Amino acid sequence: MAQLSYREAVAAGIAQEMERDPTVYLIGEDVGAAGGVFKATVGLLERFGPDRVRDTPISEQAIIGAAMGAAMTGLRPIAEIMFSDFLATCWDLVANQVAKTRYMTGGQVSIPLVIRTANGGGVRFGAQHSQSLENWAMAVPGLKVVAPSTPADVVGLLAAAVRDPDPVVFYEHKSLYAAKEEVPDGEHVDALGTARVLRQGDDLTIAALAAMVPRALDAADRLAAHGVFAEVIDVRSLIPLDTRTILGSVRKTGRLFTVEENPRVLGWGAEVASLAAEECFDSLDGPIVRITTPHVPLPAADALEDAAVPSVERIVETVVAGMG
Amino acid sequence: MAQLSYREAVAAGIAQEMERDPTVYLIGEDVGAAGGVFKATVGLLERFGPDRVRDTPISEQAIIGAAMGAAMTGLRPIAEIMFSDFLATCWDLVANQVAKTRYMTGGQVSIPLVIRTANGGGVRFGAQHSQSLENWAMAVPGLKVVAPSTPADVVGLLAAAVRDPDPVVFYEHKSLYAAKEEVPDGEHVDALGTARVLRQGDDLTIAALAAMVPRALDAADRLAAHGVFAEVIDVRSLIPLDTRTILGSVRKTGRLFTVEENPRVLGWGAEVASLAAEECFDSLDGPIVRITTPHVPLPAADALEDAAVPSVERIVETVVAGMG
Amino acid sequence: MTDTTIHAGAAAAEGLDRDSRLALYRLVAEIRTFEKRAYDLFLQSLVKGTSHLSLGQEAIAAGVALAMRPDDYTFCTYRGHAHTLARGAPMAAVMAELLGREGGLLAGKGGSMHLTSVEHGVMGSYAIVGAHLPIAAGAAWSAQVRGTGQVAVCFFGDGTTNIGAFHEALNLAAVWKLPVVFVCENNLYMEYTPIGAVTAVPNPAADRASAYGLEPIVVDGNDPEAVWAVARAAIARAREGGGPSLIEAKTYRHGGHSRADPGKYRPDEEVREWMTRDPLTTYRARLAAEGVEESTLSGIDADALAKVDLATAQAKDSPPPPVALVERDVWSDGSATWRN
Amino acid sequence: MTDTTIHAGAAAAEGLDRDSRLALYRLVAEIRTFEKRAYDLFLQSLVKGTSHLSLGQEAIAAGVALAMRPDDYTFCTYRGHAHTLARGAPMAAVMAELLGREGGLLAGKGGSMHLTSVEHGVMGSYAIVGAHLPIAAGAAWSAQVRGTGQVAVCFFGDGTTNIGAFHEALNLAAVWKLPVVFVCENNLYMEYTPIGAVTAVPNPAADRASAYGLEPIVVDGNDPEAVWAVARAAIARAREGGGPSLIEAKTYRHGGHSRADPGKYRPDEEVREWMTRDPLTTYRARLAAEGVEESTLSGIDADALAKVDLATAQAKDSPPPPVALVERDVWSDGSATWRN
Ligand SMILES: Cc1ncc(C[n+]2csc(CCOP(=O)(O)OP(=O)(O)O)c2C)c(N)n1
Ligand SMILES: Cc1ncc(C[n+]2csc(CCOP(=O)(O)OP(=O)(O)O)c2C)c(N)n1
Ligand SMILES: [Mg+2]
Ligand SMILES: [Mg+2]
Repeated sequence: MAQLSYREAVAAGIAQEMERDPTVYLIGEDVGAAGGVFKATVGLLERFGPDRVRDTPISEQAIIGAAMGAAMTGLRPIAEIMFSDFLATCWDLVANQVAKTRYMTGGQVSIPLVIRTANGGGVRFGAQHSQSLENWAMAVPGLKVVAPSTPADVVGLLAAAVRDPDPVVFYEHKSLYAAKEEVPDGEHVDALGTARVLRQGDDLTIAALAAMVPRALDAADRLAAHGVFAEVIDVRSLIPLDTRTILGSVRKTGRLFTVEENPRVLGWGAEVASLAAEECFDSLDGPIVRITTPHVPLPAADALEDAAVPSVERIVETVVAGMG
Repeated sequence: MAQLSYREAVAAGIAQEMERDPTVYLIGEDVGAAGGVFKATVGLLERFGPDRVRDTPISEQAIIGAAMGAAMTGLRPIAEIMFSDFLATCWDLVANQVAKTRYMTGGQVSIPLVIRTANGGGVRFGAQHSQSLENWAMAVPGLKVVAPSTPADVVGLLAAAVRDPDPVVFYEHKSLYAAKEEVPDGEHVDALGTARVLRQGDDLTIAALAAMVPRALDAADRLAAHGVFAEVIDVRSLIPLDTRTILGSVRKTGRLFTVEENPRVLGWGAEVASLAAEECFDSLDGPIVRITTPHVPLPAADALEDAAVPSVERIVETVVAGMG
Repeated sequence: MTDTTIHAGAAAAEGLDRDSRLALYRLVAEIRTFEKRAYDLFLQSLVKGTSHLSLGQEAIAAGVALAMRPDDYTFCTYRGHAHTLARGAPMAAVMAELLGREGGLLAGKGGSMHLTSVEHGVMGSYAIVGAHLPIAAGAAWSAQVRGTGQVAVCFFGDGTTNIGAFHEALNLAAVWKLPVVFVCENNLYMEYTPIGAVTAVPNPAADRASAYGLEPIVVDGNDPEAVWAVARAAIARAREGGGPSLIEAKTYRHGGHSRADPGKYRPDEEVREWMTRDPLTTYRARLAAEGVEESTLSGIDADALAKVDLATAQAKDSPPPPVALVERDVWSDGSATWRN
Repeated sequence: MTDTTIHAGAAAAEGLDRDSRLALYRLVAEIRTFEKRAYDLFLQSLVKGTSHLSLGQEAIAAGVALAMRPDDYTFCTYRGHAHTLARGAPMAAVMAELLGREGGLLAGKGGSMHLTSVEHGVMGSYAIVGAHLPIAAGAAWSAQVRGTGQVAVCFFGDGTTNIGAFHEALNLAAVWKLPVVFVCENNLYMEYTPIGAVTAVPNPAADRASAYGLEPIVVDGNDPEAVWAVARAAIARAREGGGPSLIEAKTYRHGGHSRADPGKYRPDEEVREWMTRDPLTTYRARLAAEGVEESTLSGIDADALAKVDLATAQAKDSPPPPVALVERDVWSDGSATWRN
């Protein structure tokens, strides 16, 4: 087992798949010679050459369009959108073309395509470079949506995404890039659509995603000290959504708290909460509580950004208050 | 009181505001000489001249950008995006610029701007011209979101939107354009952020929006025949959201059903349901049920489109099944 | 039309043989007949959604298609009936798609605006202006790296030249030297607004070519042979690694933009003038003048009508699609399942 | 640089007086000093987020600002310190914003990438490439219909010319004859990728001008007087109803793209060559050669340093913003309330 950082895991996952399958190509701004602005694609140009690792102009619509057209005709491209905020500049391609074309054409075309993008805050980049936008893709039928929280999951879910015959939006979290972990040796492939129970507990369920996962785990530690035992679930995959695991846990604990980095309204937790409110009604022992950033754009200053995003303290306090 | 169709109400609302305030301008594709592709802006060019009613190129980013720049510097523009699906082509301008600039600049600029757009299905236009995308705007902090269901509400809410100092996305429903109703004479101004209870009932609350409102009312009629009395709420405004009215009703009836034209995952109803699951927990007598289009792009053929979108029958059946 | 416009002389010089010329005429006649029928069916409320016809623009679809290899890719807009038929997609299935029937090319899921027949190289019809230009570039990129010699051809209108995706696609195609041919069908109008009113240059495509290091190419889009000639040259260049081309074909639609639009915003004079350049009647007359027997031409006309009649009958016979299709084909496993 | 590049000769011919020349030099010196300080503070981890400096590009901000009227509008990118300062925004508040302090121009809510000072005509710094071009066009549209004679100036980089919003904004500005001046600061690189590797034409802005019916304008962006001269002409034309201009100013950044990027991807030779064209040292030398006393110049240098020192001290003294600001100013009523 090698120690890899989350950013190294991205490159390792891509390399593993490019090695295996010659139809896998990587395109994006500065992904080649520069190794990515987050250094998540270092070494790939050297290893696979400029034909398979291509720098693009600042043309997000062209990047996604090129990847889509190629995916329809025999390649399995990985397209990088540097920051998830920039998905907005190519949203028509992502939400109206990539997502819908298979359905519209009565299933004539498949679009095996991965869109990788750096998501989330914590780096004091302000409102246009810090958004947690998993919910944008989740709301669009035809897109699969993944957001790993650990280096091993990065490798395994990236491999699964590349092998999937459908389009996957793969959210990498900026503030996790430096996180290190043991990653299994040899080929590592995980499964889309699977959540993971990271900690067992009987009192309540905490569902978290990406950078909120380590905070949820820390909060669970502290809660245990209060005698409150939380089951912590890393949701990992929003579409497909592993409702069996998540709602199964809620049925066991009777309480659900989501921890979301996104602003308050219509984050991924709203779907999870709504599903629980419909399907676990008889098991619920108390209100479903979403712990989120307030419904504001993210501010830049460290003091403000830290106050906006759910902290371990806020999770603990909210759970304690909520468990009465 | 004049009888106006929903489309005539759009033109009437715009005219009322352009007459009152010389800083109101209208821009968009074919809004001038052609009177709009849905004939919702007929007569405005003739009445207000080509300076205040301007046809644009097919350049959605330029349309929203121009409106935003103008709104920052003294105008109150109304920008038309012909179909709400095309919001995706200018989503960066809408979601990252219009929505965030006031906050990012520490409140230095105001952006009094209305984005009007034709939303929803029922016209057999297929997946790229039929989406119900209120949830896209609802999820973005900094945008107000309105979706009227009647001609009178079109006039009143459009006037309120134009007068509001903040950006408002105004969703007009394509399949309602022909609907007629009495509209109050004289100046008519409604209030953003207000839902409306259209029918009182004690057994359950049905929250509906836009084209789903008449269906919810029809369903309530039929349910009454079954001895089930639904309170029907036209949500009208998603941001600000009138939780007082909606959750107040849920507290009274103990049951909530949403009727949403959007695909299943993360529609506006997910937010309403989540709020109820948190804030009305003690009042709930049963699961919260969302009645939506399945999580698919909308198909074109009439038989398929009709099967996809919630029908009066489906609402009735779902409520009857849900009320046990 | 500018000085640089290429007329049929050039094509004739390249020696299009009699069979090819008749094939061209046949394509024009079939598309014309199909589109008129589609309009009739729309008026009868059998076409439920919208439809955008290529009446008057048939020569472009015909001329380009004749210059393509069977494995080349076509990318169309909502105004895609002509291009889809020209590549050989089955007419009854195209018609049935317009009517929203199970026998439709897409089983009714796409409708008139989304015709696709991968089997015939028609990789889709896209209804949001501009999006398919980068997608076509992507198919060309794929052909380039797979080394297949395939070329992607992308059709779009004059109005499309003002949207951002046009710019991004053209630049990327030029920088990567992609085998893609962009064909702008300049019919002088967007929906109802004249293109000149909203465009900074007189030739919306050709006057932008230099911004991508490309040659300006303007062709008489109502002359199927002229279109064939420029398309052949551009496709050959693309196939040989010479990179993309941008062709502006001047044309005119005989009717309105879509559905029952009567096109009243167009000056009578302009309409009259363009009707004298009808690609069907002018090409027919030219062929006759150059020695093709009237019986041959009227035979083609009759075949076209018979084919459209048959397609119409078959389409009308097809039932509505089963509602189960609503929840099929979101994913490659055929399902619409987003949770377990 | 091409033949069409405009050098200082033109400016001199237009007669920039001694005071104006010193004002220009003062702007260049202040921006240089400020940016170097910002870099130092970044290395000291006092600038928490990112920052993009205009070191080496100061002449553009200075030259254009001097040509503007106080009520004209500036639209910047994330690389906007220079332009914001050049319009007269208070330096301590700019510095405090970089440090994320309450005394910042935006009270810490925007940071380095979003500097805005409406009071000084700086209508915002936009961090997503391309977006502010249509927004600037909108401000120009507003000025046009309000009849104020104001002009909007929009700065952006070479890489920005390949994104769709560039194309849409230029076309709209040209069609509506808007009083907007687009200034492309061509520093030869996007973040790390050379612009030539991803652009179909050698001059990414100027070679696109004709696509919008505009004249190509290339200027030596390291020569503040040359920049002033072309900006003055373009602004005057815009003010008089002559419509937009697109200026390409050739320049070079002395450091990396952002933060601590050392810019190692750039050939040594290229860096050396451009360092000989440093806008500060060359302009200083020219002024000296043309008779400005060394004491005057070093007085300006000293003033600049003192101003930056003071601004730094004031910025450092400012406390972090109160956390209550998180939920303020989403809406015009000052609140962040989205429900009742
Ligand atoms: C992004 C976008 N904006 C607007 C529309 C609505 N629309 C459909 S066709 C059309 C006109 C297109 O004009 P042109 O490109 O000249 O093609 P033509 O229809 O003339 O063939 C417009 C504005 C659209 N489909 N997509
Ligand atoms: C739409 C979008 N894509 C990518 C980026 C990331 N990015 C920030 S600056 C930059 C390079 C811009 O280059 P250029 O326009 O030449 O400006 P410069 O930084 O050289 O001044 C890139 C790619 C972005 N901010 N927005
Ligand atoms: Mg056209
Ligand atoms: Mg640059």
